[in-house]
Amino acid sequence: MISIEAIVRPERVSQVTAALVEAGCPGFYYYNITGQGRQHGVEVFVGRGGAMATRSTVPKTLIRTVINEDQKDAIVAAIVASAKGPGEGDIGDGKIFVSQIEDAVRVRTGDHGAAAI
Amino acid sequence: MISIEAIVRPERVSQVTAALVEAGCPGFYYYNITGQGRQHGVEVFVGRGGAMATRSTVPKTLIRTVINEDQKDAIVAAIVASAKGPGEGDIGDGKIFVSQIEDAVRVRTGDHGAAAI
Amino acid sequence: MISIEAIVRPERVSQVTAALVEAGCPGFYYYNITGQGRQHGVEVFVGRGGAMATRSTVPKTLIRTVINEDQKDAIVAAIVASAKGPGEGDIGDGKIFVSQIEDAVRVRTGDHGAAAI
Amino acid sequence: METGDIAWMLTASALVLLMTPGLAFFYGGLVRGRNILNTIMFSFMAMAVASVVWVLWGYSLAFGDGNAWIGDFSHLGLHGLDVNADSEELLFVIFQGMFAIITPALITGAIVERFKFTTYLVFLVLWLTFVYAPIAHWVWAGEGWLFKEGALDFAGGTVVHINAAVAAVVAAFLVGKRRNPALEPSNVPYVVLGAGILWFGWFGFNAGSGFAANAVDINAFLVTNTAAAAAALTWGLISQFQFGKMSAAGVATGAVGGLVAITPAAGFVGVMGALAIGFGAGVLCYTAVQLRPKIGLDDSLDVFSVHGVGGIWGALAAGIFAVEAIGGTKGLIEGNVGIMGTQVIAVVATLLYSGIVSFIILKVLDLIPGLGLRVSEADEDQGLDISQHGERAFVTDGAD
Amino acid sequence: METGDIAWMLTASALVLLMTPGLAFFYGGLVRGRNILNTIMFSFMAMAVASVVWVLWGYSLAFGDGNAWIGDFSHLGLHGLDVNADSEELLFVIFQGMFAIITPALITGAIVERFKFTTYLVFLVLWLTFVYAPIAHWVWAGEGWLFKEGALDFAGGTVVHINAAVAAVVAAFLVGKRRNPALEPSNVPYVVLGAGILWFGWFGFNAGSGFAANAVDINAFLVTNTAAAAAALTWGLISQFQFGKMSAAGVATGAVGGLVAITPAAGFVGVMGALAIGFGAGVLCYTAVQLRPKIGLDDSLDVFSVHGVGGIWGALAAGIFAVEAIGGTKGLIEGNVGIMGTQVIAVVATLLYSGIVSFIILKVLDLIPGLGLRVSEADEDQGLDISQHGERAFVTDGAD
Amino acid sequence: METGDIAWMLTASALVLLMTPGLAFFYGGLVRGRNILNTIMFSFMAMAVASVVWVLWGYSLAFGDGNAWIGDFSHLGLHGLDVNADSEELLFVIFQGMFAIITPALITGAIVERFKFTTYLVFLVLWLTFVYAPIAHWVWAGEGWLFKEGALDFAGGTVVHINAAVAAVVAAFLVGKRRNPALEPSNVPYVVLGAGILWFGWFGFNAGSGFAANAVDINAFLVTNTAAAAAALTWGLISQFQFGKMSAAGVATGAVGGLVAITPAAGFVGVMGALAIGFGAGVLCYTAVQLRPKIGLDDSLDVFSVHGVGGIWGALAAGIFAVEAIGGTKGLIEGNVGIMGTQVIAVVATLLYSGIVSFIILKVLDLIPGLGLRVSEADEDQGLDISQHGERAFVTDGAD
Ligand SMILES: Nc1ncnc2c1ncn2[C@@H]1O[C@H](COP(=O)(O)OP(=O)(O)O)[C@@H](O)[C@H]1O
Ligand SMILES: Nc1ncnc2c1ncn2[C@@H]1O[C@H](COP(=O)(O)OP(=O)(O)O)[C@@H](O)[C@H]1O
Ligand SMILES: Nc1ncnc2c1ncn2[C@@H]1O[C@H](COP(=O)(O)OP(=O)(O)O)[C@@H](O)[C@H]1O
Repeated sequence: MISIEAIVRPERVSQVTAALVEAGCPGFYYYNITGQGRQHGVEVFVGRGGAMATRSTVPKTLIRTVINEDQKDAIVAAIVASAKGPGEGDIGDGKIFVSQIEDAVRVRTGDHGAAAI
Repeated sequence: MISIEAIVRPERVSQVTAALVEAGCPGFYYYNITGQGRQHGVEVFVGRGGAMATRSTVPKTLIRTVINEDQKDAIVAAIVASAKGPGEGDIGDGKIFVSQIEDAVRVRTGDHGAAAI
Repeated sequence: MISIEAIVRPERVSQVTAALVEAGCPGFYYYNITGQGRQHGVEVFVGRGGAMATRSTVPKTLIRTVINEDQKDAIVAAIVASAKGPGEGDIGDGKIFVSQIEDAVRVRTGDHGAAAI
Repeated sequence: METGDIAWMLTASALVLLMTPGLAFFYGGLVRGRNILNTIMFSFMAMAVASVVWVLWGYSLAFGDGNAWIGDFSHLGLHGLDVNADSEELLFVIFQGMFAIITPALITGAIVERFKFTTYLVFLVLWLTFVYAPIAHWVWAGEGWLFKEGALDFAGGTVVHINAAVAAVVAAFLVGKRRNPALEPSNVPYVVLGAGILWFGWFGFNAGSGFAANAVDINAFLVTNTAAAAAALTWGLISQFQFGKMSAAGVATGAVGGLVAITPAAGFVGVMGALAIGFGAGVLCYTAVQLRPKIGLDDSLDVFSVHGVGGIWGALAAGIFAVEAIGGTKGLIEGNVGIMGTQVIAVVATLLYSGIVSFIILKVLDLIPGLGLRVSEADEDQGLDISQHGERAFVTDGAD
Repeated sequence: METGDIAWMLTASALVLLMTPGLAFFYGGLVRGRNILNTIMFSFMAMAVASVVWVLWGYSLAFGDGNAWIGDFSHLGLHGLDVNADSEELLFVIFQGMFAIITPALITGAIVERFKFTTYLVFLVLWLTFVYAPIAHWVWAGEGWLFKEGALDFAGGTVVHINAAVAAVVAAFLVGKRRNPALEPSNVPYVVLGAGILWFGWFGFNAGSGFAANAVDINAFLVTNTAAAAAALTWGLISQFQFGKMSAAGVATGAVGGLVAITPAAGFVGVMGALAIGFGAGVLCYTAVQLRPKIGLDDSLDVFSVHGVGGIWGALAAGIFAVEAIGGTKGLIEGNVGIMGTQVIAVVATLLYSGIVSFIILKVLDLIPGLGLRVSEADEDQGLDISQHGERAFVTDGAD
Repeated sequence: METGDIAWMLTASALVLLMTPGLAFFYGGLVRGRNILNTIMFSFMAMAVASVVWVLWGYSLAFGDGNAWIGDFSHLGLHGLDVNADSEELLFVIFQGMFAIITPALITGAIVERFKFTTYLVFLVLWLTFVYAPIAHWVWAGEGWLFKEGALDFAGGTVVHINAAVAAVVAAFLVGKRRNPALEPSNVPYVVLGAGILWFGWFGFNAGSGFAANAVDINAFLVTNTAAAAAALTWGLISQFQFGKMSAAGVATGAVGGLVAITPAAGFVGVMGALAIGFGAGVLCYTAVQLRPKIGLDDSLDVFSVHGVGGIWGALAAGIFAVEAIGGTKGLIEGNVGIMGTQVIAVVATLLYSGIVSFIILKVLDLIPGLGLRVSEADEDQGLDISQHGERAFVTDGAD
C-alpha cells in the first residue's frame, strides 16, 4: 500500500476530491496547512492599512489517501489534472508526496492489509 | 520504529488516548481532519432550513504515535478496542495506517533513535 | 528523498522556519496539533475559577519538509538548534521524525522525483 | 405617563430583549464546539416562542385580574387593550414580555448538550403557562398574594432567577448527565461578550423595573452597576488567591451573579448595600460553583449556583439592606425583622411551586411518545448542532 | 418637542446605527471563511460613505422641498439648519441618515464573494444619490407623490426593503454567479449574533418612525417584536416539519423576514395583525428562499427572498390589516378596498424605478475602465479578504 | 431635570458602559490568538475595579468640592448623596463613572501580550486615584483650574483620551517590547465588532455629555456620527490609494480616531467642522500609525497614535472650529485666537501630569516584590491566556 499526500490550493479541494472519487479512490481525508515553497507568499497589511508586508507562507490544503500500489498512477494523474487552476499551471499549484504504508487496519472489523482500505 | 496513524471519531479521542497511555505509548499527538470513506457523509441544511444536502465528508480526528516495532500489536489492539463506539462497531469508526520511521530525534537533548521516542 | 517532521512549540515556529530557509530547505508546511509526551501538560481552570485540572495535552506545531537525503543532517541540525527555547532545552521542546518518501510530483509541471521538491 | 418615562421604558424593554442573545453567547461559549449552536438556539427560540405565548395568553394569565393565584383570560390576544387609551398598559405588556423570554432561557444552562430540541419547544410553552405566569402573578400583579404580603422583589429575583434556577435543577436531574462533558469551555470570548451584553441589558431589567425615569430608577441603575462590579471583582480575586490565576469565565460569571443578586434589591438598597450584595454574591456563587460537582447533578452551566444561590441571597439581602428612605421599606438593619419572614416565604413558595410543577411538566414530556427529554447517544456524540439543527457552528476547513 | 421625545429619538437613532454592524455579522456569517471580512466591510463602509453623503447632499435631495419627485439643494451640507432653532429637524436628519446607511448595505447580500470593493464604494455614492434619495422623497417628504397618494409605509418597507431588494436582484444579475459557492455558511453564530442585534436595533427603526415617545410608537414596538417572533417560529417549524431539524440560520433569517414585513405596517396594525404578518412572512420568505436556487440567479444571501418578498408582503399586509383606531387609516379588513391600490402603486413604482436606475448605474460602473463589477478569477479563488483588504479574518495557525 | 433628560442620561450611561466590552473586542482582535482573553480581560476588569473605586472614593476625589487641583473626601462611599433629593447628582455619578472605567482600559492597548495581570489590577486602583481623578477635577469640576480657564473639552478629549494615551506611552516604555509580536491581527471581525460597538456607545459618550436631551446633544450626536464616518472613509481611502487595498482593521481604527477627535469638540462645532475634524483625524492618526514602528516604542495597539494624536487634534480642532452659535464659544475661525492658548495649556498640562504621575506609579509597581510589570519569558511565550488566566480563548480541537 502507498500513501499519497497532495498539497493543493484550498479552492481546488472539491475538484480534487471529486477526481479522486472518480478515479476509484476508496477514501481520503484533508486538513488545512500553512505552506511555503516557490510561491512568493502573499502581501498583507500590518499596522492597519499603514504598511504592507509579505507573509511568506500561504494557506494550503493537504489531501491524503492510502491506496493499493496499482492505483498509484491513476490517482496521481487524477490529482495533477484536477489540482491545477484554470490555465497553464501556476506556481503554488501544489505538490504530491508518495510513500510506503506497511499495513492498514479497519477499526470496525479489525481487518488488516489491502482489505482494510 | 513505526508510525501508527489512527483516524477516529472526534468523540472517541479521550478514550483512545487513555488507552494509548495505558498500553505504554510514550507520546502522541492529534489533529482535526475532514474525511471521507465508506461512511455516507452527513445531512446538512443549505439555504437556511429550505433544503438539505449531503456533505460527503465528516469530521474526524487523526491520532498519531511513533513507537518501537515491538509495541505495534499492543498499540493497534488498544486503538481498535477503544475507538469503537458503544455497540458492535459502525461504519466510520475509523482506520489505522502503519508505516516505517527511519529515525527520531529529541530536540532537547539531540538523542537519536529509539532513545528519542 | 526523506520526510522530516518536527514537532515544536508554536512560539518557535518563526525561528525554525527561518533556520530551514537558511539551511537551504526548498519548501515546507506546518499545522497545529495537540500533543502529549513527557511534558506534564498544563493547568487549566475548570468550573470558572472554582477548580483547576491538568489538561495532559499541549498545543504544538508540526513542521514538515521533504528533502533530498543529502540535506538530512543539515536540516535536522538546523531544527534542533532553532527549536529550543532560550536556555538549556526544556521538556516539551519537541521531537523530529524522519521517514522515507518514495516519490514527489510537482503539480504544475508533472515533474517527478528530486526535480519536484 | 410623561414622554420621558415612555422613552426610558421603550429603551429598557429593548435592553432586556438584548439580554437573551447575550445569554445565548454567554451559555454558548461554555459548551463544546459541537453544541454551540444548539445552546445558542435554546435562548434564541425563547425569543420566538415566549413573545407569541405572551401576547396570546401569557400576559393575560399573569396580569389579568383573576385572583391571588393566577390571572384570567380577559386579555387573551391582548383583547381589550386599546392602542391609544391603554398605551401605558401596552408598554407594561412589552416590558414584562421581555422577562417572560429570558426566564425560561436561563433554565437551559442546566440541560445543554443533551436535551431534545423539539421537546424543549413544547416545554417552553407549558412552562410559561403553568409556572412562569402564576408566579409572576403572585409577585407583581396587584391581586397577587406575595404582592399583598409585601414581599420585596424589585426586578425579579423570585419570579425570574429563583424560579428558573429550581426548574433548572429539576430538568438537569430528569434529563441526566452528559455522556462526555468537556474539560474546558470552548469559546471564552463568547462568554465575556455575553456577560458584557447581559451587564448592559440588565440596566433595562433593573432600572426599568420602577417603570419610570425617576430617582428610584437612577438608584437602581447605580446599585446594579456597583453590585455587578463588586461580584466580578470578588470572584476574580478569590480565584486569584486560591489558584494564582484569574479565570475570565469566572469573572464573567461573577458579574452575572452580582447582577442576579441585586435584582430583587435594586429598588430598596443604596450603594453600600449594593457593594455588600455584590461581595456576598461573589463569595456565595463561587462557593456554590465549587461545590456543585460534588453533588453529582449535571447542572451543566451552574444555573442553580448562579441564579438560585444569587437569587436567594438577593431576596434575603433585599430584606437585610432595605433602606426606608430609598424604597419605602425598612430592612433588617433598620430594625424591620418581619420583612425577613416575608422574604423567606416568597423564596420557599417559589422553590416549591416551580420545583413541583416543572417536575410534572418534564415528566409528562418524557413519557409522551415522539418527545422525551433526551437525544439518542449517537446524536449526543455527534453533537447537537448537527443532530438537532443540521448545521455546524464553524466551518474551519478552508476547503469546505 | 418634549425632552422625552428627543431622548427616545436619540436612542432610536443609535439603535438603527447599530443595525448595520449587526447586518455585517448576519451576512458575514453566511459566506465562506475567506470572504467574511469583505462581507463585513460592505456593511461597515456603508456607515462611512452614507453618513458623509447624507450630510453633504443626501438629506437635501431627499427632504429638501423640491417637487413631487425629488428634493433640492437647499440644505447642501445641512446649510440653513440652525443647531438651536432647527434642532428637531437635525434630529430628523440623524434618524433618517441611519436609514440611508443600512439600505445600500442590505443590497450587498446579493453580491458577496465576487464584487469589486472599490466599485462598490462608488456604487454607494451613486445609488444613494440617484435611487435612495428620490424614493425616500416620494414616500416620506411632505411634497412626495406617494406621500400625497396616502401610501402606507410606516418605517420603510418600500424605501428601504423593496428598494434594496430589487437593486440586489439587478446587481446579482449583472455581476454574475460565484465560481465556487460553499455548501454551508461558515459561521452560524455570527448569523445569530447579527440577527439578535438586528432585532434589537429594529425597535429603533420601527418604534422610532413615529418620531415621538407615544402610543403609536409603543404599539409599533409591540407589533415589531411580535411579528419577528412569529416569523422566526414559523420558519423554524416549517423546516422542522419538512426535514426533522431546525436550522439556526433559518430561524435567524425568519426573524429578519418578520421584521421586514412588519416595517411598513408597524404604525397601522395591532398585535393580531402582527401575528398574521409574521406568520405570512415566515411562510412566504421561506418559500422564496426555497425557490430561489431554481431561478438560477445568484442572489447569494437571498436579499430578494427576504427583503423583497417580506417587504412586498408587508406593504400589502399594511393595507390589509390596517386598523383605523391605531394609525388613522382603515385597511382592507375594515372595508377600505382602495388602500390596496395605493399600496400596489407604491410597490410597483419602487420596483420599477429602483430596478431601472440601479441597472443603469451598475452598467455604467461595469464599463468604466479601472472599475468593473467583478474581481478577477484569481482574486475570487484566493478570497476577497486577502485580495480586496489584504487581511485574513482569522489567523488560526498558532504559529503565525 | 425632566424625565426626558433622565431617560436619555440613563441610556447614555448604559451606552458608555457598553463601550468597554466593545473596546475589549476591538483590542482583543488585534493581538495573537494566545493573548486574546488576556487583552479582553484588561478591559473587562476595568469595569469591575473602576466601578468600585468610583463609588468608594473616585467620585469624591474628582467631583468633591476641594480646590482647583483635586476634590475632597466629602462623598466617600457616595456619602451625603440622598437617593431622592440628589438623584440628579447620582445620575452624574453614574455617567461619570462610566468614563472612569473606559479611560484606564484604553491604556491597555499599549501593554498587551506581556503585562502582568495582577500588577495591572493594582495599577488600575492607583492610576484612577492619582491620575484620573485629579485631571477630571481640573477639567470638569466647577472648582477645577482648567474649567475656570475656559478650556473646551466637551466629552473628554483631555481627561479621557490624551490622558490615557500618554499613560500608554509611559507604560509601553517601562514594560518594554514584546518578544515575539505577530505580523497580523488574529481576529479582524472582533476588531470591527468592537469598532461598531464603540461607535454605537460613543453616542452616549458625546451626546450624553451635555447632560440633557436638548439641541446641544442632538448636535453632538450628529457631529459624532459625521466625524467617525469621515475619518473611517479617509483612512480607508488613503490605504486604498497607497496600497491598492482597503484594510478593515484600518477602517475600524479610522472610525475610532474620528470618534476620539470629535470628543472634545462635539458641543462646540457644527457638521462642517465635524467633517474637517474627521478628515484631519483620518490623516493624522494614519500618519502616526505609520510612523510609530520607526520610533521603536512598542505601543502595541497604537494607543498614542489614535487616542493621543486624535485627542490632541480634537482639542486643538475644538478651538479652531468652535462656533459661537452652537456652544457659546467662538473658535479661531470666528476670530477668537485666545482660545487656542487655553487649549494648548490644557493639552500640555494633561501630557505632563499624566506622564509624570503614571511613570511614578509604574516605576513603584515594578519595584515592589511580587508585582513587577512584566510576565516571565516562558509565560509570554506560552501566551497570557494560559499563564495569567488558566484558559484558552478557543478550543478548536473537536476532541478536547
Ligand atoms: N520540499 C517541500 N516539503 C514540504 N512541502 C513542500 C515542499 N515544497 C513545496 N511544499 C508545499 O507545497 C506547496 C506548493 O509548492 P510551490 O513550490 O509553491 O509550488 P510549485 O511547485 O508549483 O512552484 C507549498 O506551499 C508547500 O506547502
Ligand atoms: N483509503 C483511505 N485513505 C485515507 N483515509 C481513509 C481511507 N479510507 C478511510 N479513510 C478515513 O477513515 C475514515 C473512516 O473510514 P470509513 O470507511 O468511513 O470507516 P469504516 O472502515 O468503518 O467503514 C474516513 O472518514 C476517512 O477519513
Ligand atoms: N512517540 C511519540 N509519537 C508521536 N508524537 C510524540 C511522541 N513523543 C512526543 N511526541 C510529540 O512531541 C511533543 C514533545 O514531546 P515531549 O516528550 O514533551 O518533549 P521532550 O522530548 O523534550 O521531553 C509532544 O507534545 C508530542 O506532541
